[in-house]
Amino acid sequence: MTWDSIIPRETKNEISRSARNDIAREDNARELTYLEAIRDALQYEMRRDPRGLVMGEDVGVFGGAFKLTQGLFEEFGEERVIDTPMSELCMVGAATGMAFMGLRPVVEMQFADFISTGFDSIVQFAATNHYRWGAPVPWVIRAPSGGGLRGGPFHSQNPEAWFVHAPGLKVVAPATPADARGLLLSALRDPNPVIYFEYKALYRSIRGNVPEGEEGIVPIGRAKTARAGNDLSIITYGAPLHEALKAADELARENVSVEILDLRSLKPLDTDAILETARKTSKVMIVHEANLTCGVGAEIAALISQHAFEFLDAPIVRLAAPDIPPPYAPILEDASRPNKEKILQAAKKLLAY
Amino acid sequence: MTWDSIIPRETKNEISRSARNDIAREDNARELTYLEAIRDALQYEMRRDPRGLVMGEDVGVFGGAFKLTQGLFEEFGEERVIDTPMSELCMVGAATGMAFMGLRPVVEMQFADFISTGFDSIVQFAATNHYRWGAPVPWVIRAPSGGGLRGGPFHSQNPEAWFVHAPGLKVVAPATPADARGLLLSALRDPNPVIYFEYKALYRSIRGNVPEGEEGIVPIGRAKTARAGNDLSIITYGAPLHEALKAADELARENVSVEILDLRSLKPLDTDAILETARKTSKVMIVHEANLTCGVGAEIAALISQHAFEFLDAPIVRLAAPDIPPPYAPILEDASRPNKEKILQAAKKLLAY
Amino acid sequence: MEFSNELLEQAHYWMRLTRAFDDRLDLLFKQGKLVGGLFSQRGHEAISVGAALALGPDDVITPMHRDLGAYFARGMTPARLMSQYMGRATGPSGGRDANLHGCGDLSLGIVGFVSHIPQSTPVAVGMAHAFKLKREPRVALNFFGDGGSSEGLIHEALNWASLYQLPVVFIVENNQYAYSTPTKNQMRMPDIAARAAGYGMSGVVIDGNDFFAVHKTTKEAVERARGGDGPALLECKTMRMRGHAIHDNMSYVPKELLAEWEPRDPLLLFEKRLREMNLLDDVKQNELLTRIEREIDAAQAFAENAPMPDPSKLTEGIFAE
Amino acid sequence: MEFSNELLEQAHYWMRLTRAFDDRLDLLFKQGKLVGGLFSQRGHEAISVGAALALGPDDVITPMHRDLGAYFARGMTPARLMSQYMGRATGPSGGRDANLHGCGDLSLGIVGFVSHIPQSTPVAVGMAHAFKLKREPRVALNFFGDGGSSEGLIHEALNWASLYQLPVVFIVENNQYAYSTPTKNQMRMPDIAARAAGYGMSGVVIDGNDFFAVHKTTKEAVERARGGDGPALLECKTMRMRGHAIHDNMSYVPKELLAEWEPRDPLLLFEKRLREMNLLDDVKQNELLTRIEREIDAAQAFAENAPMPDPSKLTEGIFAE
Ligand SMILES: Cc1ncc(C[n+]2csc(CCOP(=O)(O)OP(=O)(O)O)c2C)c(N)n1
Ligand SMILES: Cc1ncc(C[n+]2csc(CCOP(=O)(O)OP(=O)(O)O)c2C)c(N)n1
Ligand SMILES: [Mg+2]
Ligand SMILES: [Mg+2]
Repeated sequence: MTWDSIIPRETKNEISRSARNDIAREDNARELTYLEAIRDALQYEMRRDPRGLVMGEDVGVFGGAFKLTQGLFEEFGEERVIDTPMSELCMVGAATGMAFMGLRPVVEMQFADFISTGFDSIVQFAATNHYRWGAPVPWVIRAPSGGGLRGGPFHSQNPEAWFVHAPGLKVVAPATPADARGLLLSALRDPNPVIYFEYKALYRSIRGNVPEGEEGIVPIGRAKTARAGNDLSIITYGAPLHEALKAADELARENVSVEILDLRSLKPLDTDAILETARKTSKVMIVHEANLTCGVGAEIAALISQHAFEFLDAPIVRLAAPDIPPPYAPILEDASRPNKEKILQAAKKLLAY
Repeated sequence: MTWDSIIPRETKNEISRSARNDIAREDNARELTYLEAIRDALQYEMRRDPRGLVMGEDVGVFGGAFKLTQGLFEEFGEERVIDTPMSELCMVGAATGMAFMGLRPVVEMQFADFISTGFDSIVQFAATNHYRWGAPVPWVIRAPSGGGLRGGPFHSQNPEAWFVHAPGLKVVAPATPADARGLLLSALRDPNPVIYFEYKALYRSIRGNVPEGEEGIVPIGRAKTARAGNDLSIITYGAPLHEALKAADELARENVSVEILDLRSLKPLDTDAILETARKTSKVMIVHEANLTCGVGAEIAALISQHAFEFLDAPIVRLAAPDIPPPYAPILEDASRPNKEKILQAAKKLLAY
Repeated sequence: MEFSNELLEQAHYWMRLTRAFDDRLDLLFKQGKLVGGLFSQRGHEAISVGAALALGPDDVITPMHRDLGAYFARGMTPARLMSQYMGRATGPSGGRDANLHGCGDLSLGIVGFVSHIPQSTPVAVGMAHAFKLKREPRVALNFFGDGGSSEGLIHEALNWASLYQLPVVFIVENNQYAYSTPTKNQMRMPDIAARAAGYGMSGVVIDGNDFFAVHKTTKEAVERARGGDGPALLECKTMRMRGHAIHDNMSYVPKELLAEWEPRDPLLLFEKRLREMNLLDDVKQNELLTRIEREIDAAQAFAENAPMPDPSKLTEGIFAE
Repeated sequence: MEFSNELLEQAHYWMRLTRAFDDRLDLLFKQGKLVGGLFSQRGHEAISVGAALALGPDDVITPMHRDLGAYFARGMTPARLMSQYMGRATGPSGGRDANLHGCGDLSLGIVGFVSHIPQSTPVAVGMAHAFKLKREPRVALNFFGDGGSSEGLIHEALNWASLYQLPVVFIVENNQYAYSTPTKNQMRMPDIAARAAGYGMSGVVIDGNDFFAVHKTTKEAVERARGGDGPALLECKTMRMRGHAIHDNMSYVPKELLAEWEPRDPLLLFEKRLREMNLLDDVKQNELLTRIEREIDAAQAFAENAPMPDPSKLTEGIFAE
């Protein structure tokens, strides 16, 4: 089931209708929260491109389980902001059909966890279509991911690896407001099906300067050096980026210089950037929230161990969730997720190697 | 859609009803084909354990798209060999319910490719159940996998990595008749949901001695050294094992001694055996039929690069399908699959490193 | 059909317990004592209790997230349930799953659900299939919502159940909304039960706030199913009287709709009937409510004092041995 | 409804082309000239051609694996189709997808299907949704089988189409079998069309071997859909006259059943009517068959001489640029 207890009480109230022209902003600065940045990209692109539409469960009148699409229904009407029945599989298939006929649908999965319900149509139909007979499938699925909110096994999942493994999909996972907007704009204009993972834990907990208009579009497939350093590379994406940054701050105080690569795109992966940081620091740690085995971290370790082997001075270390469903009780959930402390601990071990 | 042009004409005819008591054997030796070994395990276990049943599309009267279940319907009747409607998702859910109520269902996906249709119930319900509230889900899904048969994008897939990534499933992938029987018996007796990948290309193309009765049960989670050697390790599973063996034969003639590890189980992985062979030969090549990115090969490379780093003398090399759907035209399919030649080529490069 | 006094007394207890427990949960949530979100049960008491009481001890249920009453009626104790909501080791999921999710216990014939609606439905069908194959006179009772009725799996499960004529009864809890989405935005036709005909199954619309109707109809369907006459689809109409979950102020629900349903509260209706039947008076009512408060106090105390799950066992039990 | 002579002539041509092409494929398969498997079209000609001819040039179809006739009628040439079956670079999928799979061309309004039945159905629904939103007077025509009707997605798609009153028409090709499984082992009720009522959609049972009935009913449904009256479900009863695919000798089909359907061959029925209407005689028939053989010869020659796909481009095109 769903809840959004993570919505702070203040913001739970409806955004005043008069703020319509600028629904992205919950306050008046162009410093936006992560959630506002996503909303801004949707609004901006739907204004620019009449082919754009949003559909999903409760995205319209209600403004979405996280109030992310709030205001869009009022601005664009029920034909472009569609409250659908609970039918994820049909939703994805319908999005494919709409895309064939020239629309640019965005499907919101209420939680990333429910993407498995629409799985078949994503991986078999949409993903393979262009390869098989050349018709592009330009849609975006937005998937609110990740834990830390006491959501339990079905409201905390990080299922990106399934889609990275399935051929024919682009997969992105922004970690900052600017990247959230910039990558969503790219995804909305990409002629391919894109799975856009967004992090519930970041929705209202981080803010940042977000460019306007055509500024700040982030190309899919390009990683970003979130922090430059020399002694150790941390490769990560999504919410754990912020834990890695905190850990790097602490290590800096101990005169350790950590480089952090924020992947941003998971398919295509920015292999060059990955290999470059590995070659530079010679020590690599990979951090993600998803389950360990066959996760994206495995792919990165494999790439490095194949293509930057000579440069490595230490084992490649992965920090990820163990192979269990995300547990509910805070004490269990906290134990299962990578965080600053675990990163610090692993980093020190690796540095001492 | 389906076909089984791979069934050689001679064997397409019904097995004579008088052979009923020993339906596994299509001839009179206890040397069985891979397919016969699977059938033998089903028959043996269903005779031993009245809780066992088989269900799927066309598995009963017709004996299955590959005639693998042929004879079971005649022996066990329509209640234990159930021809179901086309409803993979319900089939998996129903298997879970049956398992709760003390039965031991085996679900046949007509092709492994269609397992994505039953995905949600596998990864969300069955896989997580024991962790969440302690009720075991003892079922087996049989998934006829792999290419080489000109089946095209939807009859050649190797989707094992999805299930290795999802927590709570056991995953096996036998490559020989003896392992096919031995692992299926273990799977049938395991209290957990097991995805059993079997290789269509091996069904009638390989035979081998297969133990009888309680002999030859292969524990889940144990890899097998298919060939001992010192110069290079090839880690593989499923149909490509046979290509690796052929390549090793050729290399032996050039005095190169190749060790081949047949994983057999993909979850749990036999980490000890993987690290042991890596430590022994210091050069590792991983071969699988599935798509490269985030495949099982990535996990193996990651494990080795983390835990056997000091022992490595060369980059870890992966040979797998590129990230495309399995193509149809022979010239394309052949180009996309790992085979003896590609293994040889990669091995020589690795040896020369 | 006869309603024995004993049955009515039981029903009264379970429904009042459900209501009071639900109110307590609301309070505890506001006090920050619960983990995660919370779904109100208000409006669903007659369905969950009325249907569950139609079963025998060996029957099984696959409840949904508004069937707290069914958990009670099947014998799950307030202490265990409270533990579950507080994420304690003593809940059925030992703190691993959230609120009513994964709140199963096969010894009570309860299957814990997953969020992915309506994944419990084919599981109920499979259990019924097992009963048929094993010649056991048992029945599976499945619950799903108007929202869940749009998922394809419902179709597969109804078709399967009808094809094999399995002893399973489907209860649709049509509470007018799936989260914020009114049924008119989910489907064109007013009655989900009307789909049953396409499967050759009997489909019945019931007033879901009338315990008597729910219980009687379910009981009949259960016994027909047990007797080999196959499945049935019973659509219980009710109204979700709170937000989808506790954070939701349901501004999207017209006030008049709520006002219309307020006097049709399943507990009010039930108690009115009990009084008419001379089975209830103020004294009894007060006694009952007091007793229930005490029980819930005890459950709360139990849960609050119960141990947290042990993080050193985090990865244990992912596989059964 | 009127059937113009021109329409009937076209229909005759497409149906005969379908039959002859199918026979040729059979032969080529036995000669080892095709790749992979092969699905016979025999018995489905009136449905695929009759329904496809009910569309205008801007309409779209999502065919299934027994709709070769619809591909032809939408303008896919025998040369391209033969290339597809031979895995050549000149087929619509350039050798990447198998036989009719992935045999799409949006410029002809044809969506290539995937094996996973019935994944094309929601795609048709989505196209119809686009037409409605864009106020385009276009219709989507979707085909699925009795087997496919048991998949949950059909329910989601029918519900969605009816909820939004979309211009989409669903053709069920009920050929009595899904692979080896007779409809009685797939569902309890005889008519899939009966499910339409549950969605508030009109459901009609048609003789799928009668071109006139298929065409007329489809045409009416298409025009109603185009006019904004929403979707319809048309169940065309036929019989699959060959095995599921070419390897299958269909020993599981009772001989009597085939014998019963043999004289009801859609081509025989159609040509009998044409003769009754004085639109066909032996001379015309021979001319047509000869012309078609020549066309198929040419298609075969084209495909046999067509280049194989280029393995150096194996990974190209996985993403659109
Ligand atoms: C989801 C899915 N499961 C299984 C199959 C394998 N399969 C291919 S065709 C077929 C039977 C289809 O029956 P029907 O829909 O009646 O079409 P028909 O072949 O009879 O024309 C099956 C089981 C499939 N293609 N897709
Ligand atoms: C497959 C799936 N999609 C989305 C959700 C998110 N979700 C949880 S409850 C709910 C509404 C359920 O409506 P209904 O079935 O009518 O039950 P109610 O809450 O009204 O009792 C939704 C959309 C889910 N749990 N499962
Ligand atoms: Mg509801
Ligand atoms: Mg059929």
